[in-house]
Amino acid sequence: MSRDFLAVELAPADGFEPRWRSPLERALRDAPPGIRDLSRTGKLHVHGDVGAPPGVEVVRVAPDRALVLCAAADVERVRGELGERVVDMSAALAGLEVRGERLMRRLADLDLDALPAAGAVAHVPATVLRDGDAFRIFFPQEYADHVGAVVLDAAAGLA
Amino acid sequence: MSFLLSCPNCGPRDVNEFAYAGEVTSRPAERPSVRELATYVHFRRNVAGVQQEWWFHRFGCETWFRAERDTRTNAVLATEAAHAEPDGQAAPAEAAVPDVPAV
Amino acid sequence: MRLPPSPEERIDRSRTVTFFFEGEPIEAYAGDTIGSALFAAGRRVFSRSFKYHRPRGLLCCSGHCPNCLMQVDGAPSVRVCTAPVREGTRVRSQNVLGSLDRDLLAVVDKVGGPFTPVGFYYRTMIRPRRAWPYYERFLRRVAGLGTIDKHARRSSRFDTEHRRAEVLVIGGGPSGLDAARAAARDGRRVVLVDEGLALDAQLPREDGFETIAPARAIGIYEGGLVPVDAGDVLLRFRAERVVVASGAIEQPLLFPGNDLVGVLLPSAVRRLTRLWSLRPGERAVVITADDRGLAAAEDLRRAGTSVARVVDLRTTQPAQMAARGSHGRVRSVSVDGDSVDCDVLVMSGGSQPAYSLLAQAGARVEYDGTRGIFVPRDLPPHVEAVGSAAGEGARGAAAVPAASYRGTESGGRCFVCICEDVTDKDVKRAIAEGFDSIELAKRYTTVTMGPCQGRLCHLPSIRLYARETRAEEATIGTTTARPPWAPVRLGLLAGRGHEPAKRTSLHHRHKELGAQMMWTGEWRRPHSYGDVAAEVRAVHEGVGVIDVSTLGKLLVSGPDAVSFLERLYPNRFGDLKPGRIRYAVLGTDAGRIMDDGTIGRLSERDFYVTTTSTGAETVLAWFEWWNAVWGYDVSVDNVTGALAALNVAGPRSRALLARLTELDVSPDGFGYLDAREARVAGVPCLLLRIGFVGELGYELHFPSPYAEYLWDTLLERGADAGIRPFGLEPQRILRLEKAHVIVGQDTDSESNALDANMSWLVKFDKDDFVGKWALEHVRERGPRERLVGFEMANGTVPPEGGQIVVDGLPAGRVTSARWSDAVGKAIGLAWVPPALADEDSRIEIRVDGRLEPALVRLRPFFDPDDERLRA
Amino acid sequence: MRDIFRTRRMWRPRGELKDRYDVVIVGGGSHGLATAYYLAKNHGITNVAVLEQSYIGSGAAGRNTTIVRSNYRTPEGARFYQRSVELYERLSRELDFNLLFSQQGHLTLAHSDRALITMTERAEVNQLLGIDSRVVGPPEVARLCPELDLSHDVTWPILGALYHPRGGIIRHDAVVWGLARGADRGGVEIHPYTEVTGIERSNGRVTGVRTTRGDIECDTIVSATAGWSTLVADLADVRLPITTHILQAFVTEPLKPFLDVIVVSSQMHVYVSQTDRGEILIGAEIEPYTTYRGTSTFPFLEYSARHVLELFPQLENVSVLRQWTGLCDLSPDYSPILGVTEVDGFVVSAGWGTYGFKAAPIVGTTLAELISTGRTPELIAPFTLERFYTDTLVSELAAAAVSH
Repeated sequence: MSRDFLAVELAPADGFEPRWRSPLERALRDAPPGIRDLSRTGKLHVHGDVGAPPGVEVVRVAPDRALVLCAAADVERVRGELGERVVDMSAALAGLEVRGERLMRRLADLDLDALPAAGAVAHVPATVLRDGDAFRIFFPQEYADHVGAVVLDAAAGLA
Repeated sequence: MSFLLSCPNCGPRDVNEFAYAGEVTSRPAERPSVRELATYVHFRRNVAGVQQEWWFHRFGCETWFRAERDTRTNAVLATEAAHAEPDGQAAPAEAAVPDVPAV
Repeated sequence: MRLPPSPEERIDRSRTVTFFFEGEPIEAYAGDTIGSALFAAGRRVFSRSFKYHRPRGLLCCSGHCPNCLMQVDGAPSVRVCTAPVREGTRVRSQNVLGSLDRDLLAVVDKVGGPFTPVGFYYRTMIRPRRAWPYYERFLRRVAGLGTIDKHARRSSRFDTEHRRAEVLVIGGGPSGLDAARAAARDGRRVVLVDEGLALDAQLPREDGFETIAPARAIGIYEGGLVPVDAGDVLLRFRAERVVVASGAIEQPLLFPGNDLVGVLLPSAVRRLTRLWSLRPGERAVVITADDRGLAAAEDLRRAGTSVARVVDLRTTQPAQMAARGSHGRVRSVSVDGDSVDCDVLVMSGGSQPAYSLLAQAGARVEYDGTRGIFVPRDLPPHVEAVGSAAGEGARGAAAVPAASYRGTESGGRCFVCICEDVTDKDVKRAIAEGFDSIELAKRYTTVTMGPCQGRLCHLPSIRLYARETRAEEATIGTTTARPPWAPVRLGLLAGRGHEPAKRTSLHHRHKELGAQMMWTGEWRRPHSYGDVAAEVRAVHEGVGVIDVSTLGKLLVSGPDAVSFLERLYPNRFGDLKPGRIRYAVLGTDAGRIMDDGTIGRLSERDFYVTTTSTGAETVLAWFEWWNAVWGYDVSVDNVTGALAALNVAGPRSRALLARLTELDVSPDGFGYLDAREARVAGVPCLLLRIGFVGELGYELHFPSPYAEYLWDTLLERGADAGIRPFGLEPQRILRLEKAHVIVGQDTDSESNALDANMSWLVKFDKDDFVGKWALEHVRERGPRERLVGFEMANGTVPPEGGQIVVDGLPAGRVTSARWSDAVGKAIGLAWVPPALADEDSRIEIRVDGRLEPALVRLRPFFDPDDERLRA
Repeated sequence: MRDIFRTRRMWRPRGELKDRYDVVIVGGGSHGLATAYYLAKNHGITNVAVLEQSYIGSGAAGRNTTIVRSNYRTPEGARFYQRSVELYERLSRELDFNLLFSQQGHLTLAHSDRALITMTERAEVNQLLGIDSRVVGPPEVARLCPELDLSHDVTWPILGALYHPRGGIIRHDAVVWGLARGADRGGVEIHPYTEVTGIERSNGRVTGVRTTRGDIECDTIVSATAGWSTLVADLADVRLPITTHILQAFVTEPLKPFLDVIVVSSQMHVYVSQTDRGEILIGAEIEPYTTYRGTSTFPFLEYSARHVLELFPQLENVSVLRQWTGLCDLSPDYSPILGVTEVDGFVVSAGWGTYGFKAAPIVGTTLAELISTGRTPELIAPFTLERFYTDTLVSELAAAAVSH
């Protein structure tokens, strides 16, 4: 068996048209500008040494483990290129982007000058990346409603 | 508590990000007597001083490592990523990972 | 009445603010505090004391003492001397029966006072025993200070912010500013926080470092954590270096009448006169051990208060000193028999470094005999003290013996601790009774345990104690300084109060269907959709679907996967063929059951492991832990959230599935305990043919973003087959009919697999597995209790947690019990003594205080031969 | 009443150590002093010294949250603590010292149906043993504690509670002082600021102790040292299955009393009571790591505040005044280790976790009986150290989430 049951990006088949739904869709419905849903990002757990195929970001979590991010459409290709010890975690992790250091500081006790890093965000385990003023946060999707509520609430406190 | 532990992968973090799993203990190499098994399962040194202990970075990299900590001061003298001891000299403790509130 | 405007004053006379005191409007100026405005309005009594209900007036005007605690907009015990006036604020007095000026409970001071020496309650109301609850009720009525609205909800917004600083300076006085500037010059990232209580000096906003005010450090905790109370935001600072510039606290003097209204510390004089242009009184006496008192005398003169006498204790050592009052207000002061009328008495016993933050951080506190103060020593690494907090320039009343002044008249009480109404006599009595260590004396007298947290009573009490025990202050030690440095509101500590909760991808669908939700660990799950019996029936007779996405799901892969799992579990997996599933129980080396689930083999080196709903993280950590030691070549990934899971169960489940997949779902093509990969309604699924609920059924595991789609599709396409979603409660009944165990409910932290009737999965012939030795010992000694099924003789459903009773005593317990329509009986699982663990053994279960008979059953209650399950 | 006005010493000033005592008790807390008191009172054994490294009641006895109850899960535990509650009920009169025992009831909240099962089990066991303990539904909870937030739009709605009417709070310091006075009047010597540094043995039995104030000969040593139990046992080469953890608590500024019943939520790791002084007293679970460093932590304040406000939102503007920490020694099954060890004459009272203070009088009476008669009283037989070697644990663990 092949673990294809973890694949998120589907082509319609057998006359069915499966509809993808983001875990954050409801939680971010009334999100202010600057908060974006990144849940559809491709996310892969890689064990062992990790190369970096083009078009991917590698967050090394431990010496023998990494979170690889890529475009959703590229997951299949990247999975192939990364070798055997790869698990597609695209569906496991929700993702969102927030803007502003102040907002991020209300979500996590992380050193924002030392990102990317894994740590607690809104009291749940997460991986955080930084691009200037923007922060991408990936976390277990079952916490999506909780994290979404915390982020919106924190943003409201700063508004 | 809020002392800091230096995760070998993630660097210094508040202790509440981690799960504590007790002293590093020794699993018997062969079938123990009832008494030896009890000693292994239930008894710890509980020193007031430096001890070797297990930690799991629950809210971070999710890896196990060992720390050398002075239980009188909570000063963490060293941390080291766990390394395999296939003969089982060091063994996980009996307790399941405790429920620690996150920061 | 205000003094003429001065350039120094902090009030803006062009802007008035109106607030309410006891319902009456009070006009204040912008820049006033509630305390200054009330003083301007003529109020002199601000509170009633804790025990004796003595009138108390402004004393420090610095937010230290308990004398101005009031209810402000419902919040109890607000120090109004530092609380800014706001339009419409409602202020009330507290701990008063009647009014501040006429408190009926003041009778305690007159009558009860002499009758209530320290520790009196330990010696009274012991007999008769029945009287104590009444007495206690009275005590509880008069205890406490502020009140709260019992029915109030949370109404304020408090946020938490995580901050970092290379250097955090606490205190914006001259030393703090110097330290901040110096560190900033060195290129450090510096933040300075200031309480903003030093209202007399406007804090400069400077380049080079950030200033936060008003903000108060709550404590210096381990790991450089310095939480800061910034009003409605809690700033959790992580600082590499902490500079404490918290200054010094003015100390009172001990003499009879030292708590009368009108007795002021120098800071109160300075602030009343300079910041708020108020005249403290008409005629003053100043008694001082340092220059602060002299400066206060100057301030008083400038404000038009005549200063009748100044006693400088550094040059004069009176033998007798006492303040006398009427109606609680100071009227005269006598020094060595020479009485002077006054309505203001300024006392200054020097100043004590505010070392609490340093002591909490781990510094030692040492008595400096030459200066008569405690100073911090042996600071922990990364913490330093500057300015008067470090002892610079601070000076106590070293030369002045504590409480050496006896009044000429009787009845004047000398207060060591105004928060708790503890007098010098109380302290002396405690010592005489044998409370001969300072910590014991503190606990007995409660000195330092009140709202000022020892700021005004710690030094005087220790000096008094030293004098009375004829010991050196330095040898007495101190009481422990405990955080927080200043009272901090629960709301601020709590922050926004969000608790993490897990939801499955179908959570909103369940709510839309009217499910009653319940907790399973961090998860919310449907209890049922409103009709438990119908949901059970649907599974027995047609088809039902339950969301089992909460199951923990782990992928275990690698060349050593078999060896790894065989060493963790008592089961064997080497003989498990790809595409097959096995039930497995995880144990500890103590032989205790930890978790359970199914393990499916996907390929030679890939296994799919499920855990209980609450077990995923624990089991993952457990796997990783053992492998940190063993070093097998396997990797473990937690795919719990990646995959939603539905159990489609019931005699019609096969037919429904056949409509949605091209997979061969015939009994031969897809048998019991088989695993298959296939598309269902176009979604790639892992299908497991397992049957926790006891009917033909399929677990579909598939990418969670498609959960709603697949759920909707199943309900739509199964409508004609009568498909019904079912919740946890129907599932519990269904599994109980099959006597299937729920780990964590039917087992507990002491249960082992043998006593729980799972010996069939324990493979003792394996070389090693976790728990093997313990289970071998259990096997050798025999069971101590057994998990069995039972059916009630008369249909009563016993409570879960109910007791099996033998000879009137607890001998076992019911772990699960339900009425089953399908069986037509009340059935359950229970732990019973081995002697009662045989088929047809009669046991007695306590139900509503009666003993109800039941019979032990060792086989499933429903479909005992699994014919329906394996269909 | 006359006694109120007379100043009488509670106990004699500390004297010199004698060369020899029949019994040396290590630890001047509630257990050590209770044992000394009952040795003198019940058995006439008065050549006894209580050695305390600091001041009496400086450890767990003076830092606990003063709750007394007997609604335990195991029959062994429930029976034992029930005797303790009965002794506590009489103790004020016996000691002629008001311990301010306030039996206003104890409510353990259930926020899940799993918790309700555990509570039912406890209630059923308790009732079989004659202990007043029962499961009550939300309406009864509302009647017993109208201040609780019983709404459903909270993180953890209240589904019911275990109600124990005779549970209560007692003034912990008064217990220490009353017992110390009683022991002193019975002839026992109390030696504060006297630290034990060694335990002398010969032929497998104790012969004496070394202290910072000199050496003492004795026949029996009782270790009653809460968080330091294993360190004292190490001196006798006795191993105990114990780890040392901190337990934290805090009080708010005093409020006019409004909360009579004790409210416990194990789900939220918090328990709340109001003292006779009006302070709201809030405690938590032990910290999960071992430590001897008794410093308070801030995250404890944060999560406790969060949880308290879930139960009592009206406390939002009430301020925390003081937090503190004590050491607890935790046994694997959350039951105590009580009685003889493999070294003759070395008797322990240890492994109490967060339950020790509740047991002071019953520990005192049973250990005194053990020392006097040489026989282990039936009530404490299940709690021997030996049980860990024979795998006959007395597991309070299933109820462990409910440790107060």
